[in-house]
Amino acid sequence: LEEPLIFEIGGSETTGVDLPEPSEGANRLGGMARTEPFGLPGLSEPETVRHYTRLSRQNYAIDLGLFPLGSCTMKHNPRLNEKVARMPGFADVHPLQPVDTVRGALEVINELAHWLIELTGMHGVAMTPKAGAHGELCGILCIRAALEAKGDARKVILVPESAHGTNPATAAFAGYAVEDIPATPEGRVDLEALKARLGPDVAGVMITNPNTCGLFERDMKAISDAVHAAGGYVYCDGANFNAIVGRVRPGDLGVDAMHINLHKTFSTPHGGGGPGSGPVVLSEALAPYGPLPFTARRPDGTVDLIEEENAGEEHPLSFGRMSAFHGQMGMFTRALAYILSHGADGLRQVSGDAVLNANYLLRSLEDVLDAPFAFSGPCMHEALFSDRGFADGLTTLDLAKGMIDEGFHPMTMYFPLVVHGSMLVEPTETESKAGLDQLVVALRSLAERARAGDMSLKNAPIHAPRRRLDETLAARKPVLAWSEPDVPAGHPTRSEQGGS
Amino acid sequence: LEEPLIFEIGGSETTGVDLPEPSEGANRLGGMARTEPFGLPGLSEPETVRHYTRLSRQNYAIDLGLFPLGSCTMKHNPRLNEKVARMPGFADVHPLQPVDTVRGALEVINELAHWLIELTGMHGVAMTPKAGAHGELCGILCIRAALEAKGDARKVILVPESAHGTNPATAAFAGYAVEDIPATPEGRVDLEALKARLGPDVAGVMITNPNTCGLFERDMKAISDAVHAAGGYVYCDGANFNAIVGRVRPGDLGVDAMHINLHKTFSTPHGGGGPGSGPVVLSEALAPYGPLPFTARRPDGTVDLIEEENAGEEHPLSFGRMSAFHGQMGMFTRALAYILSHGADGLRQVSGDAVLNANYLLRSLEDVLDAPFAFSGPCMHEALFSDRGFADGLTTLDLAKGMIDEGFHPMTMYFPLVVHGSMLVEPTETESKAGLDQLVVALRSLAERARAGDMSLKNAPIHAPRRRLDETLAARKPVLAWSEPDVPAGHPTRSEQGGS
Amino acid sequence: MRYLPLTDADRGEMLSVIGAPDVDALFTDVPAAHYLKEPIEGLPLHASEMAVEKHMRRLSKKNLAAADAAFFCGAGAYRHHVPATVDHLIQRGEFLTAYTPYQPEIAQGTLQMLFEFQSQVARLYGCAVANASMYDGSTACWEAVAMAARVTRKKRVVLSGALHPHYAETVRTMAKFTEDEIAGALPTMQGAPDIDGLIARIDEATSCVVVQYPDILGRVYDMTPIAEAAHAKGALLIAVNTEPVALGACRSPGEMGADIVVGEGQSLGVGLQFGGPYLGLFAVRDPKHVRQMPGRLCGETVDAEGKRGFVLTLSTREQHIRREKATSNICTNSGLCALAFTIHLTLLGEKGLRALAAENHRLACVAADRLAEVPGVTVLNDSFFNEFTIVLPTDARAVVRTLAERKVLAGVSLGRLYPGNDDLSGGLIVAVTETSTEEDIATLCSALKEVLA
Amino acid sequence: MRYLPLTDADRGEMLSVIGAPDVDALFTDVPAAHYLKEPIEGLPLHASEMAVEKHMRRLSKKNLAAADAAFFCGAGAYRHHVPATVDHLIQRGEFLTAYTPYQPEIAQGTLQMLFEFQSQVARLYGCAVANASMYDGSTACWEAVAMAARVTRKKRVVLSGALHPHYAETVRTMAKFTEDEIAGALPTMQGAPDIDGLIARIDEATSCVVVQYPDILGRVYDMTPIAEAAHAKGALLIAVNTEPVALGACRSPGEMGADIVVGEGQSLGVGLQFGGPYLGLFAVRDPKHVRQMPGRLCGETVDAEGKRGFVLTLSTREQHIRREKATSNICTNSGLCALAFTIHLTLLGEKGLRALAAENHRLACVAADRLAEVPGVTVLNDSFFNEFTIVLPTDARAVVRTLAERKVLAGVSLGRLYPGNDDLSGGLIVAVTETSTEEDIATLCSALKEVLA
Repeated sequence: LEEPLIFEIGGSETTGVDLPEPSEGANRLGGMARTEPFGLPGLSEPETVRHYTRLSRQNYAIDLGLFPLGSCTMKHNPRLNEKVARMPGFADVHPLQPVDTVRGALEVINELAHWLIELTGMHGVAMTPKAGAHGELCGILCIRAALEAKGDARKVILVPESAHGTNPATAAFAGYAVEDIPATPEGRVDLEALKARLGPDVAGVMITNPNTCGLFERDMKAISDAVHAAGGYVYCDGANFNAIVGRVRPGDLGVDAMHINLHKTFSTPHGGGGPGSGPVVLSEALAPYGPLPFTARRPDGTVDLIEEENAGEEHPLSFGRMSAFHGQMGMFTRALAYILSHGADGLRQVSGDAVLNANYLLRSLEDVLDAPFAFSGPCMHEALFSDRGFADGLTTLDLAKGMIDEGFHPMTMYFPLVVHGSMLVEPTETESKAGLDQLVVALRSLAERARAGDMSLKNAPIHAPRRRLDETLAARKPVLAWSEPDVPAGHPTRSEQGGS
Repeated sequence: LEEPLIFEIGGSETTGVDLPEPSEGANRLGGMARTEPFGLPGLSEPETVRHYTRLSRQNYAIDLGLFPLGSCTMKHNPRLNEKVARMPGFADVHPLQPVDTVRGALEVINELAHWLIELTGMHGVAMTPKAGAHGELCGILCIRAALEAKGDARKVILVPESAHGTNPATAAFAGYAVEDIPATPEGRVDLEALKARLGPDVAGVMITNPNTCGLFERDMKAISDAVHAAGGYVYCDGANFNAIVGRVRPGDLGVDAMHINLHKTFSTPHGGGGPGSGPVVLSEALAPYGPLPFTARRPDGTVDLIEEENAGEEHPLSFGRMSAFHGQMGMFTRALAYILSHGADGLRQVSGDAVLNANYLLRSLEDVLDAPFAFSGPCMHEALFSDRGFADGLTTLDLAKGMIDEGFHPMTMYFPLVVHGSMLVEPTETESKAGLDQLVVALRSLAERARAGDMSLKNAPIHAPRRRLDETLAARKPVLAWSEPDVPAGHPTRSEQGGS
Repeated sequence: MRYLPLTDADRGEMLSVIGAPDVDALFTDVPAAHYLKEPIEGLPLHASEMAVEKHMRRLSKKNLAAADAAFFCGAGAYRHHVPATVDHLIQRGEFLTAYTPYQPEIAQGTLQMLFEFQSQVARLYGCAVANASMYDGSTACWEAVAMAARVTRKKRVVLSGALHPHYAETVRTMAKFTEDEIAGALPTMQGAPDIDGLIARIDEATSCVVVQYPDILGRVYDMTPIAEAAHAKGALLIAVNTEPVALGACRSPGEMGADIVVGEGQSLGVGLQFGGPYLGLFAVRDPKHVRQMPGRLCGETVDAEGKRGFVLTLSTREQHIRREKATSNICTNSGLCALAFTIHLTLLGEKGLRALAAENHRLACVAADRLAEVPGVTVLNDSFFNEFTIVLPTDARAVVRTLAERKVLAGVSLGRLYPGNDDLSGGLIVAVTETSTEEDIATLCSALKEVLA
Repeated sequence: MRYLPLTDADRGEMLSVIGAPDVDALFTDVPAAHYLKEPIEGLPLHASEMAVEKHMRRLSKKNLAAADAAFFCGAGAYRHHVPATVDHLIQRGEFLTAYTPYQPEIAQGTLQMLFEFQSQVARLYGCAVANASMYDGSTACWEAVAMAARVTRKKRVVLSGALHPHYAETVRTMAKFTEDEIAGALPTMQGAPDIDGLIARIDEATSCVVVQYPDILGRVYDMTPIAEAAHAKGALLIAVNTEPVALGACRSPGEMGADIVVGEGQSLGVGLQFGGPYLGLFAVRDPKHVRQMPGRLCGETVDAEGKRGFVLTLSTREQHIRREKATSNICTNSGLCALAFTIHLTLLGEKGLRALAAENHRLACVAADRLAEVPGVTVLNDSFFNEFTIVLPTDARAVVRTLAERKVLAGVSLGRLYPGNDDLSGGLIVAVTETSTEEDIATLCSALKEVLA
């Protein structure tokens, strides 16, 4: 059964709530009372439950199966964390209540901030950024503020070829000229090329470590030292921190700023595309410039909020506020519950199992799928493959769509850009060996079909709610909102009937 | 993907909880410490979530679509009620806490009891029965106790042909001889035949009203009067109370005892087969014999628990306790929330819409499906059809399985027994007209195929997680528990490996 | 009404298809004298979700939730930590709002879960086959007694004095129908149960002996001699267990020769819920008794394409097929509670259940030792798992009430369970689970000390 | 660890496939000097679910939840009753644990929901097209400012003094990058906003005028003259709305000529959550501006069999395709919050939203009248929807703190929002929604009376 749109089944007189009928009476709307109808459809409660339940079943999700999505880290989302986030003291408090009535909420923020600092070996943390990309802006703003404080108006940010797309977008958005850093043949930043480019115009570098080829940047400390020596700052994209959590502290490698995607490393749910949360840990050099508001623990143990009202004394160099209120509280509670659940031993096991799972896949598949950097040793939490060896006419896309028919979500395709037809596979630590073995069987079979030129892969997926969708049509003639169709006479739509 | 059994994927060393390792130390188990392994498999939390999520998707459910299941009443289960049942003051209290610490819980029971009495026009209510069939036993026990109190040992219960199977089972289980009452050609109890059978050996009658042909027993009051005049009692099966709630009070019709399936009339979730709850409303004649415990509101407004400790003064004639503790509290909170949500106007609308929906189906289908009692006027909340007119070799079962392929749950088949190849269709009041229209289209098409002799119906369902299952095999060679399969050498199972 | 999708326009259209002027006209079979013209008196009109939620929350807050107290109540219902995963999964609409799986093609989720559940219960109890659940432990106990009569064709039932009194009452009530003869007793207030006394009550007319393990006072003991004595007289041994977590530490009843093992499954997954809904477990040691079992059974089979699948089976025992010849009138199980139980037990696994049991026992030992130090308190039990009985020098009922005012829920007094028996009135059953902290234990002891002083 | 499925046996097998002696050997690329040998110091070892839950509950209980107070806080975040259905549905694993719908064949659930969401937001705002959501209202406001610069190729931004100060601050911070010139102001403490003063600040260099509706003090007013003045100078009008429920009673910004309408969607479905995650709404009145919009867009298309389906589209605007040429660096939306919003709005429908708005306004009028009777209190607003500003004869910050001790959360003081402005320090923004009862209003008034006496 196809599920219609709410506009096709709802009516303007139907509602799934019981509220008093609006009465005549006081109207102080300044003459702005709405007179025109909106055209918003309503559904009764049973219809609503059914509509969204049915829709949900057209989604693939972590709760249904493995998501080998490199760089995006889809792992188990504990239900404890959902329960915790809904405790009334967190879910039902207003951001501008007097601080004496929200000390516990502030403690959550402060406690999470504390462990983020400890896990990364940094000096401070900005908790308000609302997603990884927002965190990148925060980090760049700190760098800029620090340079400005020295009267130093550098205009270039260096970014490796293999960077996440957000990195150059952020740097460009922030008004910097973006220049590439080349990679070595084994997929790492070319230290010598970097050193050669450094100079008084370079504000900083943005590096992902482990990088997007799934490799640890061995020279990270040397890179940092060189950048610092040249008067710049090091921004680290922390999207892959889950590979090293509990084993490597970025602060020890000379990083000045790094955002942490709470949903990647600390398992807040992805939610079909957000909400995210991207706290940014900061070095001693950058911490004074971090945004408002934030929390501070007092000697007596209470936690205070530092905002505009008291920032003058407490945090005078802040570059300002990046958004309303105090950050993604609902994600903080989940991430804190995750950290406390794992503890010091568990977090170390997280990165160990994530890396173990990725290497197991790498070694189980390298004979049938080209693995461009497999020669250079173990990978980190993700294994990189390419389409080299596929028969003519078959591509990474075809193999990926074939995975859907095998019951898996496709891996990340065509990223990183440095490898042709790349396939980035990240199993995460929350997959069992049995699950990985099933994935290996499926991928081996698909790889063999692709090498043998089995053109039926072009039709994949066939076992999915939809076949391949026409994305060109969608972009050429965008239909971005529902509108009433032309209706043959005598067949009024439900919503035109004013109810149903 | 087929979902394996937990025994096939779990291991004895795998667990989805974190608990301290058992330490040596105090052991006061009286020498009874377990030494042998159980063979219980464990799964990590992510594996557990995935196993049950995947399993769930092999079920049909009210949240997915219409359930036209006559006599079983599958309707919308409000999520508010789930939330209410989980409030800590209801979900996290022990049944034997001192009553001063559970006054609110006792109030819930008392308040629900009050509205059940008001809605049925009865004198009292036994809240402890745990399901409809348990409620039937309760009612029969009350009748028996009342007769015994008069020194009257009657041994016969009269039950109409069209009764729910539980009715004769209950009466027989309770040690009564069960005798049928015939039906009139229009599907109702034959009043004259009943009167002719009444006598000093008849303890009572068990009647379903509205009856299982979907008809209201017009002569109900006359039946009651006749039974009472003969010294017996009237038990009414309240499974169909949802058809008349807010419009007819069984007490006004002379009923002495009636169970109410809270999941049918008051929408507690069916849960794949329970838990149920079957309070029994009682007439003034039977109320003194009802079971322990129950609640009583004191003049000061507080609610007390009447149990063994104080029953001697408060309720000396009780026939005793039918189960541990105080009944299905978790269902009481849901049912009370449902009653208060609908209110007096909403409950009346419930029965009105339920009956309207059933009649709409009856009249939309009677030209293609034989409707044996359609001539006799409106039906109540369910419409009865039969397989008359189907081509040779096609049966009610085939049509019902065909419904699965159309995206619906089958209707009730071969019940009531009084009609050959009967199909009992109950849409309930929580279905929309658009949903009913879809059902009509599907049923008309199926009926036409069945009349035309389309033998492909024999293969239905084909769009379901399973094709028709071999029930004979299951009964002939029962496999009722998992056991380790014989494993070829060299392939130990996961659980034999002592881990996974 | 938010739950009713029909609009007035719909109703009008539908009535015209039916050919009726209004909805009241559909109720013409109801005699006018008995057809209400007005809504039920006294009941308010429909209310918003917010209003109903507020009302229910107000009632909820009038109770002392266990989480807000030092909590030691047991005696047939136990407070354990239920992982959040359990409640999440049982609330999936496909489980919560599914029907009894009579249409197996579209109910494999419920059926496979039940097959797994049956397998788990059988292993936990040391039995061959378990059913798909009963209403609760007390009604399962009665069903076992009735089954024993069917198997042995005898009618005399010997109840242990240390069987939960609610269970004994339930058996007594239901036996009024079947005219079974019930021989009961009170518990002996001693460190160990009176096994010799129980054995002495078994005779040739006995259909079954019903014992509880651990018993109502918390005592753990060897059932083997009782099983042997019962079997020697042609009777069955029915073992009742109200705390499945105990079986993570103690030998199973099946191992010791119990023929039917029944119990309350509430400890795993279900929660306290003021007494219900709970989960009756029912298993038999000997597969040849399967056809005399009450309740639903789920079995393995294949579909038309040969794929493994599951169905409800052996339903010829059941009421909807057999009508008055059914083995029982039970027609419902406790499906969603069974789901919660099986998910919780799957999360635990053998390793987790053993660890959970060990932690319960450890804390119970701590509590027993601390309580023994309170002046005036005697610990009765020689053996126990996670609950035991203490004897106070005064009426325990009053002590429990006084302690409750201090948010200490100290346990279940024998005076409440056995009213009118002065010999028992000092007894207090104290249950200690993993949810009880050592701090809670200290709170209990100091409060008790003050009250007894 | 309960979240980690590998057993030690698994690990051993896998290492042998890899050919590594242990897991540490997989980290050989990490220089030894920076590879930690021991777990992170200070962080405790892994903890049971029960222990973590207890810890978090303890922290939760240190806060005064709105449900336990007489609650009147607004100023950008509003407490409304969210139907239980909403939270149930967003917790379905298929929504909660789904990925961004880049693989549309297996993400139609999320995509169709987003298409419906976009359509609802566009209609609510009186616009042609809405995107699939932004982080929150304040960042959406900044994105609108940046978009206006792209459209008009001008850089001067005129902010209304009655724009939420956090939003103004966010614009100011982000403008540091783009070097836009920001002209801001403080709110005028009058019954109506100073529209003439705002219009006077618009010049030929102005890219956009940013106004809030209803404004930070709760005032509702006609934006048409501002739109006309902006358009006359070649500038766009950006309207910010922080309370979507207001649009159930008040004319939409699109109707009045706003070119870009942005706002906070938290009121519907999302809840207070101490400030986040919230839901940024973003819509444009003129479809030709679509290609300059930031954020994700979901569009309708067909699949290979011609069936209707939905995809993310126009992604050439986005960073993962355009890298440094993207319209914005935004890469996430607030998907699950958008789902909550669209479910709540579907439950309401047009009828329910109008009724909800009417009930809010009714109660707010009651509150304003009652508060005006409190000695010393002046109600500032000529017009309002569900929040308004009162002026106290003393520093409102202190009053708010004092009232909080009595479990009255009286509102948001202007002193907190605009520290250091003595002229504003008596101001208190009071929000009244359907969750406020008349009893709560009475509690507020009498408490305020006492404190001011």
